[in-house]
Amino acid sequence: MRIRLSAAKVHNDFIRKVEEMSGQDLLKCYQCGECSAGCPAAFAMDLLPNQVIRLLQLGEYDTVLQSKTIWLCAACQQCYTRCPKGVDLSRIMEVLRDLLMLEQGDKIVIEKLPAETLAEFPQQAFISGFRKYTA
Amino acid sequence: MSEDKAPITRVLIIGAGIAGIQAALDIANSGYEVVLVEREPSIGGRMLQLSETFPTLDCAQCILTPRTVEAGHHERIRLMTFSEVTGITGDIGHFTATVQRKPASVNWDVCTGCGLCQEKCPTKVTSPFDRGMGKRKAIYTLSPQAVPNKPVIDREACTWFTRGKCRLCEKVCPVHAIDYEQQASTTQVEVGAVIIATGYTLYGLENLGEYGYGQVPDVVDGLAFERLLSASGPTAGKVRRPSDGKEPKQVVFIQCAGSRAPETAMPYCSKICCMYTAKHAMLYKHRVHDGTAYIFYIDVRAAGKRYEEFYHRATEEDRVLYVRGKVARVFREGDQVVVWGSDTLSGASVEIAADMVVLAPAMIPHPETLRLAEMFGIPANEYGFLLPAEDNILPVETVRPGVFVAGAVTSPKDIPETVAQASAAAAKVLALFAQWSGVPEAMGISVGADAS
Amino acid sequence: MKRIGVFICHCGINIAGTVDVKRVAEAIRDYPGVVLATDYMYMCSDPGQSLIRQSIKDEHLEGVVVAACSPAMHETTFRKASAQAGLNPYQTEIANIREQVSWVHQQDKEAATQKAIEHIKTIVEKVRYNESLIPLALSLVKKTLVIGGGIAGLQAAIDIASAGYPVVLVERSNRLGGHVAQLSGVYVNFDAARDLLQSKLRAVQENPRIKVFLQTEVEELGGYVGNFTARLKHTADGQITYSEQAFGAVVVATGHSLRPLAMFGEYGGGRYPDIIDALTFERMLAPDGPTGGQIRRPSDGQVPRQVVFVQCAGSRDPEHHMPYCSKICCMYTAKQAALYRQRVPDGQAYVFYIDIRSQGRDYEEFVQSAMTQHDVLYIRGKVARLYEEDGKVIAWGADTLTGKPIEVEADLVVLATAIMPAEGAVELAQRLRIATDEHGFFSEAHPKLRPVESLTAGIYLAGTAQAPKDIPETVAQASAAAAKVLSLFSQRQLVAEPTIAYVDEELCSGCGLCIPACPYQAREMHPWKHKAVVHEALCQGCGACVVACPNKACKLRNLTPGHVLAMMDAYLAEV
Amino acid sequence: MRIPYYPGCTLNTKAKGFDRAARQSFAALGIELAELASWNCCGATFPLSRDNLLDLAGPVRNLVSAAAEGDKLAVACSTCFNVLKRSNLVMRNEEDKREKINFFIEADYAGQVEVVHLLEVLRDEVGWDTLAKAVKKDLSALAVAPYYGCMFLRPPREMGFDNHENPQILENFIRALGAQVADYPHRAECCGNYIAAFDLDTTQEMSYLILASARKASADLIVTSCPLCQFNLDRWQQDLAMKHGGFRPIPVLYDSQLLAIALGLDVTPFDLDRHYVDPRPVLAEKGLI
Repeated sequence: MRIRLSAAKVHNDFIRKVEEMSGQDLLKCYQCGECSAGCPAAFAMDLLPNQVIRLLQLGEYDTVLQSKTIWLCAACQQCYTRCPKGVDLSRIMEVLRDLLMLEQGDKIVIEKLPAETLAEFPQQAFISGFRKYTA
Repeated sequence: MSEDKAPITRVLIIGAGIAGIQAALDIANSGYEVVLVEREPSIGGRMLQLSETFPTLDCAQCILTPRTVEAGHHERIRLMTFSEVTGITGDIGHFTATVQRKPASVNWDVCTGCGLCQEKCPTKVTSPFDRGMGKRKAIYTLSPQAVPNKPVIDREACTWFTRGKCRLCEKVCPVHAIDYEQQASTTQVEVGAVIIATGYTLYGLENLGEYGYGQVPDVVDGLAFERLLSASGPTAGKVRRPSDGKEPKQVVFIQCAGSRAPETAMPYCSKICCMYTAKHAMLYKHRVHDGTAYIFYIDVRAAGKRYEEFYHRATEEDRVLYVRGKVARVFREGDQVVVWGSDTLSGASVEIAADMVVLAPAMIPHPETLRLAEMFGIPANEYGFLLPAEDNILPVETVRPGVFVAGAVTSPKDIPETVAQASAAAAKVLALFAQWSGVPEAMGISVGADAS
Repeated sequence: MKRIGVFICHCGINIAGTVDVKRVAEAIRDYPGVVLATDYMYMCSDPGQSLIRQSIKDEHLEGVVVAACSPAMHETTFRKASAQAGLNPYQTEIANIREQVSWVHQQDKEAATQKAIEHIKTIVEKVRYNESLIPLALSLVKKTLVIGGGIAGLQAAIDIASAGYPVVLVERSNRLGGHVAQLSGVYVNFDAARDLLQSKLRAVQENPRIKVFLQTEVEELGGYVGNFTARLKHTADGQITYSEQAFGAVVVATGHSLRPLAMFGEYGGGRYPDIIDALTFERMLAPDGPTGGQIRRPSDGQVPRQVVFVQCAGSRDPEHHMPYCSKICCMYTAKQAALYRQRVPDGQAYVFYIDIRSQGRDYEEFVQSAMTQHDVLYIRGKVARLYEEDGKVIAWGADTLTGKPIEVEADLVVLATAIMPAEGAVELAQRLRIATDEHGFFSEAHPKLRPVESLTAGIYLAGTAQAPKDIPETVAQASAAAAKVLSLFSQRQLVAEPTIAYVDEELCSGCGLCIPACPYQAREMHPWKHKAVVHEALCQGCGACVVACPNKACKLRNLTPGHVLAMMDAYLAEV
Repeated sequence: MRIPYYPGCTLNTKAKGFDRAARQSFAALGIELAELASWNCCGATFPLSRDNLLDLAGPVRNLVSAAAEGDKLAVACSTCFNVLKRSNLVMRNEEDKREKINFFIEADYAGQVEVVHLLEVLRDEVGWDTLAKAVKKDLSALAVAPYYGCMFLRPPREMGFDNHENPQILENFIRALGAQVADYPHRAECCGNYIAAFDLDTTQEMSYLILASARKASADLIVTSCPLCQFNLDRWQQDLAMKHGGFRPIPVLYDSQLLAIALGLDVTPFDLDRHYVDPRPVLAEKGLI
């Protein structure tokens, strides 16, 4: 991967929108990595949580939007709870999902879920799942 | 040296940067005489070249000039500028130092420092004080606030010396102070103790071909950038790149240029670069609001009071982008300077087409230091830094009794640490002098009955 | 009319970039009494000061106004320059057109220029009414109180006593040596800390001018530079006794404490025996420690085969702990990991870090050798969680360089906990009337050029009480503090500012309201006159008594109601 | 004593046993959990995007209903608790959002209701000592692993009723019932939450960390107060046993179910038979049913 950094890339509108909608300042993060160290879903992620912020700091949002990581964040708040700079990463993840789905449509389609799942899952799982995986 | 002769309560301080000045003031203000030797025409050292200082952004001149002025006027401090110590004999209590003064070509006893000669001098040369960012005349003072405020003639630049023409300064000098025939002079000074505070200089970046220093005009070093930021610098504090005088909109700062590189340059960390680079990026953003600043680093070393907070301020308030990784190549393309680096956190290589690049070169001891080390019989390490008697608990003492060290001459240091060391060296000298002159007893001080 | 000169400083572009200094000079030139108004690039510089001196002589000035930066910065400088030219220094005043004008009105140059003019006029009025004053002479007790018996306090005491002055060294605990006494070997040469300390302890013991009081604290400090009175509280032998002594100077070297393990919930909060702090590990490494230098984990006394070192435990964390860097942890962690590897050759050491801060001679090389020669594995990422399972401590970290989560099953975990001010530091600061920062570290007078002075004259700082620092830096600072004391003691007597309060006996009714109003205990009733009197050495010229006095009998020298009214008139007058 | 009570969707459908056990146990302790006259879904997640005020309207409507019935609102499900409590704080502390939401749902609510979890009611209104005295069955042979999950404790600045790294409320509850606490490290790690709807493998592995660790600590069963946690932990144990050799399934109960058992209530209405890992054998073995 080669990133061409420029003022336009670093200060791009998408990043600004993410900061605004999440209420988080990306440059507050100094990349200590504690979020990644404590994330219970990190093992399944292609980008670690700290790398999500890192790539956004570099204006490299495409890589982030293509990653599996943003869909694997369960908003469990473990990272935010421990972050030495108080960055609420789950808010950033949520905004990334929302923005992506606004463009590309829903991540899951209820009709396509297996009937077995539909029958079994508690209501709560559907509601939260739709909140997170549909626009 | 006769044993029964009373030891001399006068100190020789070599180097009149902030370390030498601080030690001189501490000792002179305690009632003892100081001989302060400086190789440049005026005192103040590196600190005088700085713009603003971290972490408070105090203007360096504002806080330093009171001290240079005080040292310059102090009745117990004898300034010997444009001079070098060329010999030392004797031992603690009875040193005799030979001080050689370079010919200034100006009779300082007569000169009033009016500045007319500098104004009229027709020859302009690149100013080393301004790190090549500006010009000075062939007859010059380091700055308008120089202490002492007396000019010298650069004989390599002056057309009278090079081509036998001009003598304009001589014509305009109202007090006839110009003396083209002036010779180097030698003085012997007798002192009881010595403090070596010859400071540092910067690693020759030309050796790091990959960074283009010396090849690409818009690649400068940190000290040059200080001059650009300085209100009294060549651009009066405006950030302008050397090639075309334009305001750079994208500036890349590269740390560890020659530091932490045992194979290619210096193995050690230069200690101050992380903080001054954060400051540079911050001040750049204060002056160029729509500019973008990138800092390539390996580790951010912000260990000091309010340093970590300062670093965070650079990123949060001034939106400086830190990129963790070393730069491999800097080259010119059109009117831009292209930087190839990497971001080891995202695992990506990084390319920036910048307008200007600022390198943070390794600090190295002043070349003169090795000569002094030999002369005084003080060990130096392989890079030329003097070694104190012991690392942890004798940081300003040396193996040579009566000879002390302070500041960057032993290793890279920032200003507060340098100042503390200077005062520490002063304390050692003061204790010696007090023992030799029996001061407290003479003043009728008794230990007194302590309550218990 | 008093002949007044006005000198306007550009301060480079600090002032001149916003304020039109040429116009200011022109406007002031016509003001009554002003015989000279001029400007210069840096008035504080040598030529700037020469300009003032020369003008005083040439123009026979009787008063000087320097329009420049804050008086805190350069009042002394310019008063001294005036004195050199034969003018009474108290006829020189500063009009602050930098902090109060140019820096705060950068957006409006016109308004800033106007404000600068008005500002200078008020100060011209003040100078017009200024009296020539003579500084006060105060006596000086040449004895020093050193608070704290760690390496900083010891070094300061040795340096001061070596110059022949008596020192009283008080230490709260029952031993000298502080934290250094607890250490094993020091970086970067592994020298035994005890040996290094021993040389200092011997120097203290052998010097008859140093009197040591263990289990002693400073209960109260009264007085002022040169003439402090300390009330010491001695708690030896279970008995509390007090003593009072006079001192001319005080060195505060109270050191530091460590952030307690209980503060780290994510690291077990102190519940797990095999998660210890680095100082505990030092004791384990020290030959005189509880294990005789053997590395044994606390839970079962086994030799730990895997040790995890966690840096920045509570440092660089403004959200939950301390925002600052504790400065020494990177180096001692490298040292501890190296020592562990030396003593347990088949053991594995891991260091989790954010940035390696190895700044000092041979420090970088030392850390590199920990990695290469001692095979310590450095992992860039902060540890998020530590917990115990199956007799192991599991560390959850991440390697931010490969982008992989990391889990280590450790036998022992060592936390580099944040350095905090010593317990009771803030209370001590209040008793000494010195400032602390928001964390409780003592504040230096200036971060660059006055690193060992407090803002209170005669009280100096050394070591980690001021901020985290390592041994060489602490020792240098302690010696520097000693230098300040020696400089102070080199004077025969002290001089103090005469710009303090006085009581107009004609007007004083003896009501006594000014006595409780004074925050410096500088006011008392005359034994029989029934008038208030000022203790000149204690008065700081704050003006609280002026406000309290119903009869306008309390006044400040060179800031009388006459001065203030004239200044107000000038300010409010239509230009 | 009567406390306004919010059951939430899942307790009305899939987790009826959780709801019934709570109501009957509290009744036995002299507290009537009075279901809100009108309530709707809490939304199941607290909206994290700043713009998303719409998702706050639902939970706030419940709070408005609660305000009409009392000054407290008791919640059984820890996810509902999280959403309602945080929404309430928004209404209490963020004027700008408060005005917009009030306008939107035509209400005038300022966050005055106090949202409490049923465990807090036990702790603060009943008291652990009183609870211990009301226990009828001997649970001393039962080792129970408390499971907090995420929603109960985080973010601590908002949820803040217990130490988020070392919580004790479930432990104290278990001890008050006379059972042993199985101490295991992963009681506050996330079970996978809604990821189950997107990536089942990941959810299963996240749950496995918790389950295996509780097993290792010799727990007989796990208690939780979140229906989604209960489902995630309970549902995939057969699959996990196949994936991870040697793993023995462990029952996952709701806290109210354990409470009802301890209080000696007839367990028939509590749907113990509807769990994927049947808790009845171990309960029977310990003489509890």
